[in-house]
Amino acid sequence: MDKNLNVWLDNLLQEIEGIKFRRKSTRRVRIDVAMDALPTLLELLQGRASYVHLSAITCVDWPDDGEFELVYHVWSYETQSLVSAHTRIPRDPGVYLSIYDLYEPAAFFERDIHEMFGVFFEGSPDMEKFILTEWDGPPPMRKEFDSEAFVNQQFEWQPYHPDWLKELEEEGGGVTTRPEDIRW
Amino acid sequence: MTPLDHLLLLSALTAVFTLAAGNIRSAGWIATLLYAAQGLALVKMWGMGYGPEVADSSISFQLLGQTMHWRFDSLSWFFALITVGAGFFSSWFASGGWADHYRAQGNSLRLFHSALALNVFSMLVLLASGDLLSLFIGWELVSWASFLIMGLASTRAMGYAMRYLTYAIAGAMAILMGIVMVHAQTGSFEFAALAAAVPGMSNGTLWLLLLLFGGGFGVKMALVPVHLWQAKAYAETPGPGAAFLGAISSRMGLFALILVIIQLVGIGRLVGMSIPYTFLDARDLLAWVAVFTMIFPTYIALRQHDARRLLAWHGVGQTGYMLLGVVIMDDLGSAGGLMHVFNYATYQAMLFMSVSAIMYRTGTADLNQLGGLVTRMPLTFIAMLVGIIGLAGLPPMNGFVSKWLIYRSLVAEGMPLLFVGAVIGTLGTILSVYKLIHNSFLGQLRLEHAKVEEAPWSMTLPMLSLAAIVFLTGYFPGVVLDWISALQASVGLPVLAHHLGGVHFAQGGLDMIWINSLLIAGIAIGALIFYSTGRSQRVHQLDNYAGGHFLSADVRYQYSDNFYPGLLHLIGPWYRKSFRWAESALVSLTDALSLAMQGLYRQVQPSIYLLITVVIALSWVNIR
Amino acid sequence: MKDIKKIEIIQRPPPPEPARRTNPLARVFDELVRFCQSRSMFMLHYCTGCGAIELPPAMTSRFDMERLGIQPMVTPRQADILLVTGYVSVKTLKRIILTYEQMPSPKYVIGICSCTVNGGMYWQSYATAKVLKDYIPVDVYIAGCMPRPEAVISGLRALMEDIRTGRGDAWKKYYQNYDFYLGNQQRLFGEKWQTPTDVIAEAHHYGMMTDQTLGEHTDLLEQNEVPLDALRTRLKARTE
Amino acid sequence: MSWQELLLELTLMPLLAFVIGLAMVLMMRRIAAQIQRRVGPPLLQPIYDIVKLYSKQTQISHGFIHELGIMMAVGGYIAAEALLPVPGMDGLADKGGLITLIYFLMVPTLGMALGVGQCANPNGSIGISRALTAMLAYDIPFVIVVFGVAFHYQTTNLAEIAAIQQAHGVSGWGMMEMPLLALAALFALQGMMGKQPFEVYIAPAEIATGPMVEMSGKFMGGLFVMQSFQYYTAGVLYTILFLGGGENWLTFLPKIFAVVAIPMTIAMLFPRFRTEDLVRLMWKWPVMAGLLGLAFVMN
Repeated sequence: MDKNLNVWLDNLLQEIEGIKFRRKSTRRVRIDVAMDALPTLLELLQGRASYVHLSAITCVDWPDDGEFELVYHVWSYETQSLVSAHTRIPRDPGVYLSIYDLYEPAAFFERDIHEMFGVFFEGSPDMEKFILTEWDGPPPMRKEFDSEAFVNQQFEWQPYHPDWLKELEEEGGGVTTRPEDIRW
Repeated sequence: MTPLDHLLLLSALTAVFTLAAGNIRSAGWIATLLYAAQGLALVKMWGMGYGPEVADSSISFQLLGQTMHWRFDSLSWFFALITVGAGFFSSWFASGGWADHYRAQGNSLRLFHSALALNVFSMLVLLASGDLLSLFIGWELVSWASFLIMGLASTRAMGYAMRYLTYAIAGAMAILMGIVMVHAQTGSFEFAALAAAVPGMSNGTLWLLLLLFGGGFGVKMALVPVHLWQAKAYAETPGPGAAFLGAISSRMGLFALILVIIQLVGIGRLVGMSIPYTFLDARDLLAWVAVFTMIFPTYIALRQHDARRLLAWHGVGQTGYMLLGVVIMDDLGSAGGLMHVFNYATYQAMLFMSVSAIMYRTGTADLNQLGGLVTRMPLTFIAMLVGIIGLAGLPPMNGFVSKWLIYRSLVAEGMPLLFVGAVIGTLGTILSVYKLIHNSFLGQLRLEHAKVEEAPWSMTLPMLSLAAIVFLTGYFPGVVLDWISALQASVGLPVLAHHLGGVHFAQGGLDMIWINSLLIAGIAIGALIFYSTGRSQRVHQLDNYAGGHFLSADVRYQYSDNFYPGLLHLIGPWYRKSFRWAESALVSLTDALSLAMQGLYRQVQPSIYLLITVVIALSWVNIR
Repeated sequence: MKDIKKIEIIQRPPPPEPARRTNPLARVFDELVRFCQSRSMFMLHYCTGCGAIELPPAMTSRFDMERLGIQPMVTPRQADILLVTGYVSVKTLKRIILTYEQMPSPKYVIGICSCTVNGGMYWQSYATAKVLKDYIPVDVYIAGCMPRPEAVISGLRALMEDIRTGRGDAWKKYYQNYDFYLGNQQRLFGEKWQTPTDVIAEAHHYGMMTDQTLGEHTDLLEQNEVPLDALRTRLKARTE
Repeated sequence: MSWQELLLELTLMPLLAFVIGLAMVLMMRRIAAQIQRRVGPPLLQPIYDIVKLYSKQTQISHGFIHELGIMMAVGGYIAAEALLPVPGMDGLADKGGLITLIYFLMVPTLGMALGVGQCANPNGSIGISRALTAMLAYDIPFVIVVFGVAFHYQTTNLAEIAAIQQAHGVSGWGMMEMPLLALAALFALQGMMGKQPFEVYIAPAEIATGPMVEMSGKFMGGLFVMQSFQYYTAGVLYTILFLGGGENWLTFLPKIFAVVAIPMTIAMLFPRFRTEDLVRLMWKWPVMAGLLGLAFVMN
């Protein structure tokens, strides 16, 4: 029964111009849609095409394009298939529309993305920090944030020089550590 | 002028003095001294406390061939001792800082002190009654005086006082009917006449007599069917007033009950009067009323969240113990019941005083808004701690002795269900009493109470002296048992063989001197073990384990509301307010009847009366 | 691979014996008390990280820690050992320090898993504290990215051995140079960092004050210390 | 009974109670380990625990009432031991009988309740409200049993009760004459010792061991001592009422250990009841059995 539903969905989506549609498998569909068309697409999928479950919103950082890519994964119990709606938003204002009115769980996904990437979702109920309450630095998941450099600057390391290693070095041996592993 | 006259005159004098000069600053102190003088006059008659003496008063009236006279015997001496003691401590509490606070709130101190003095005077008159007529007059005076002191505080208090008045008048009418019936049977109001006529009376009249007198006195004692008025009325009375009323006022009913039913009717007849189709006789009926009076109010007290209301409900509950003890009528049980009168008066007054001390300092008695006051008001805490140990009936205090006597007599007499009912009442008391001290003194100290000072000396001294009395009479119960054995002799109950420490009893007696010293030695050894090792360091109230959460003072984490959820979850549905429903049903019934009566005589057309009289006249003529 | 020699484990040289009381009776008594302390350790039931999954098997029928006298206890007040298992995220470190200060001393910390040693698998993460030693004194480390129950129990036995011989006094370091630890904590949590436990008063009460206890970090703490409650606003010990 | 003998008895009884109590705590932990197929603690583990707790360096106290609570908890039981007659030593059993002993067992509970109250910890207050509800629950069947025994032997003096039972030999035991009361007393014993099905006030995961949440060092040590006294008192009281008390130590010890072993084994097989289920169970079956037993005793 769900096979012709999938066929029906493909025909429906191909008619809509302005979106790039690609079916990756019987249960996976990828749609690339423009930034402002996404809410209407989700509304169409939720209302007409039984995609009632928003399983996640993920964000991909493209620093060289200067864009964030927001991916909305919506799942349908009837057709047992997942639609991933990809969209690109410019990086510098990093502001986008919240879909809290369509899917309530979106509040937490948007809050998480706001904390990790700094994308502000207008209309989302709560934008405070809730995971990184102790962190007041830049959004850490952005690619330009170099975690290792931050760690080396903020924390010291415990010198690890046990006795058995000292004897080895006296005899000219020693444990070779690869250059990229040398930390200090 | 016999010693009794001195006493009555002195108490009348205090009443007059407080009425005249109640508002001057040192009125309270002078009133306290006058109560002390009354106490001295009472002590001058100490013979009654230790022997079968009787002191007659010189005042007596001749009324239509019947004489009214007043006399004191050891029964009335014992109760008078408690009354004057309670009056002394209450007015001492009410004379210092509390008086200025009370006057600052705009109430008149004169009215309060005079009401208290009138209460004491009327109770002494009732206790001194020599025959049924003077008993009734004294009874009415006491009802009127306690109505006066109940209605002082606020309009709500006046509402509860009015409710008490309706109950009191109904009770008084029952007693009056009983007295009239006795007069019809015996032709005189003397106690001896009633005692002589009792064997002649049939069971039916005796049942009527018992119901009338029992019902009338039961209203004042707040026995179960008629117990609804007392808790609210006593809770609303101003601080020391509540202490006085809670301590002694409802024991007047017990005094009269003992006088009329136990002394005059006697146990033989009571056991003989059996209720048809049941195994119960009159004594069992009274015993079961006492046990229900023990259980229901105590478990209502468990749910209260106002400290005064909780203590007042305990007042209703503990009357059950006294009645149960007295009704068993063997030497142990009656001694237990009577000693419970004394014990309860001491720690109930102290508890009410400590609650009013808290109200004096924090302005509220609501248990959900208090907490952690032990660090700020240690002396009041000691008073309440001794009070709750006494109220719960635990060993070092005197409450334990009277409860032990009652339990021991129940076991000796072989009444299992009464025993279990009494223990249910005790356990309910322990639970609600811990809730009282936990929510008010222990737990988290709130920000607004951080600057609370200890209550002034004029309030803490009476409390601590009462605490000393509670502890000493617990250590040497013989002191009180002497008075009670004299009282038992005069009332005709079997006398209890006792010594200073407790009771000789073939199958397992009690020696409080050994028991208390053993407990104190045990706690001393516990302290030795405790203080033998490292010095403990005081830690701040917020340095507490809260699952890794950082506690802060502005968040109220004290657990006080709905204190026994598990228990109340189970017995919650059992509170169906059935007595309150019965009372309101009775009230609406009387309303309907009065409306019907109004319909009868408020006629617009007088001609209707003409028609009725003519019809009656004609029917009367035809019948003849 | 052939040139790797057989390296025998070199036993640690026993550090200097702790000071013993002179008269023999007191020494025997101390010996006995330390033996009892080593034979009865209450482990705090607080899973700070992923390594805690190895503790239930150590407690239940196969490895049974109770035969060593180790019982899991729920509140820090009753516990002696704080097992810091797995990575120590900055948020958890706040709770670890609060719990550590609420534990009655002599208290011991065992760092289980290599994340507490030098950051372990999460050494690059911005959210984890790398070296537990900087924030609270640690007695014993049990390396391994979740050591098996045998390793945990052998670590506990090593701690028992330390306690019995009197070397398990790392907890004194927390009082003796509180300034060092407080400095590290303030560096991580910011200037406003404060716990409800009054460590300085405790150090004073138990006579552990040294010149390193108070320093510029404790002065910083005292300046911007939020009053706990109207009852006692200032940290007590400083004046007398 | 010169006063030297009395003094000796009054010191010896609590010490004996403490030692036997420690043995009972060890037996409990061994039974638990055996049921869970573990090795279980070594022989002197309870002593190690108590010595360690008392030898802690920092003792955290929330005020004098917190300390008084522990003193009353330990002292209350030390005093209660002197009322429990054991073979060869009657102590003060004749000065206060069975009813006095019930009240003596309430003094430690109230003392601990006061102490925990001052810790100002909500877990502790919730634990204490459950402990008092549990006390109310198990005391009603226990009181029915006490009445039955006191009325059956016409005395509340424990020494006499034991003497009467010993006079008739094994058939004279309370258990033989009042089996239903013995059953009801077993339920009450389970509650009095605070063992598993009725241990809702020490729910470690839910309210962090309830009343003991703020007890460290010697406070916790005091509660461990109280626990050992609690087991000893429960065992000896049951033995005196139903198993003929102690003629000599050889028969007395196995009896009290057997009596205490039953609730401990039951405890390890049961999860924890909620408070209202605990109260409902305690007021249903044991009360019925007790009343039925009373009916037999009364006629």
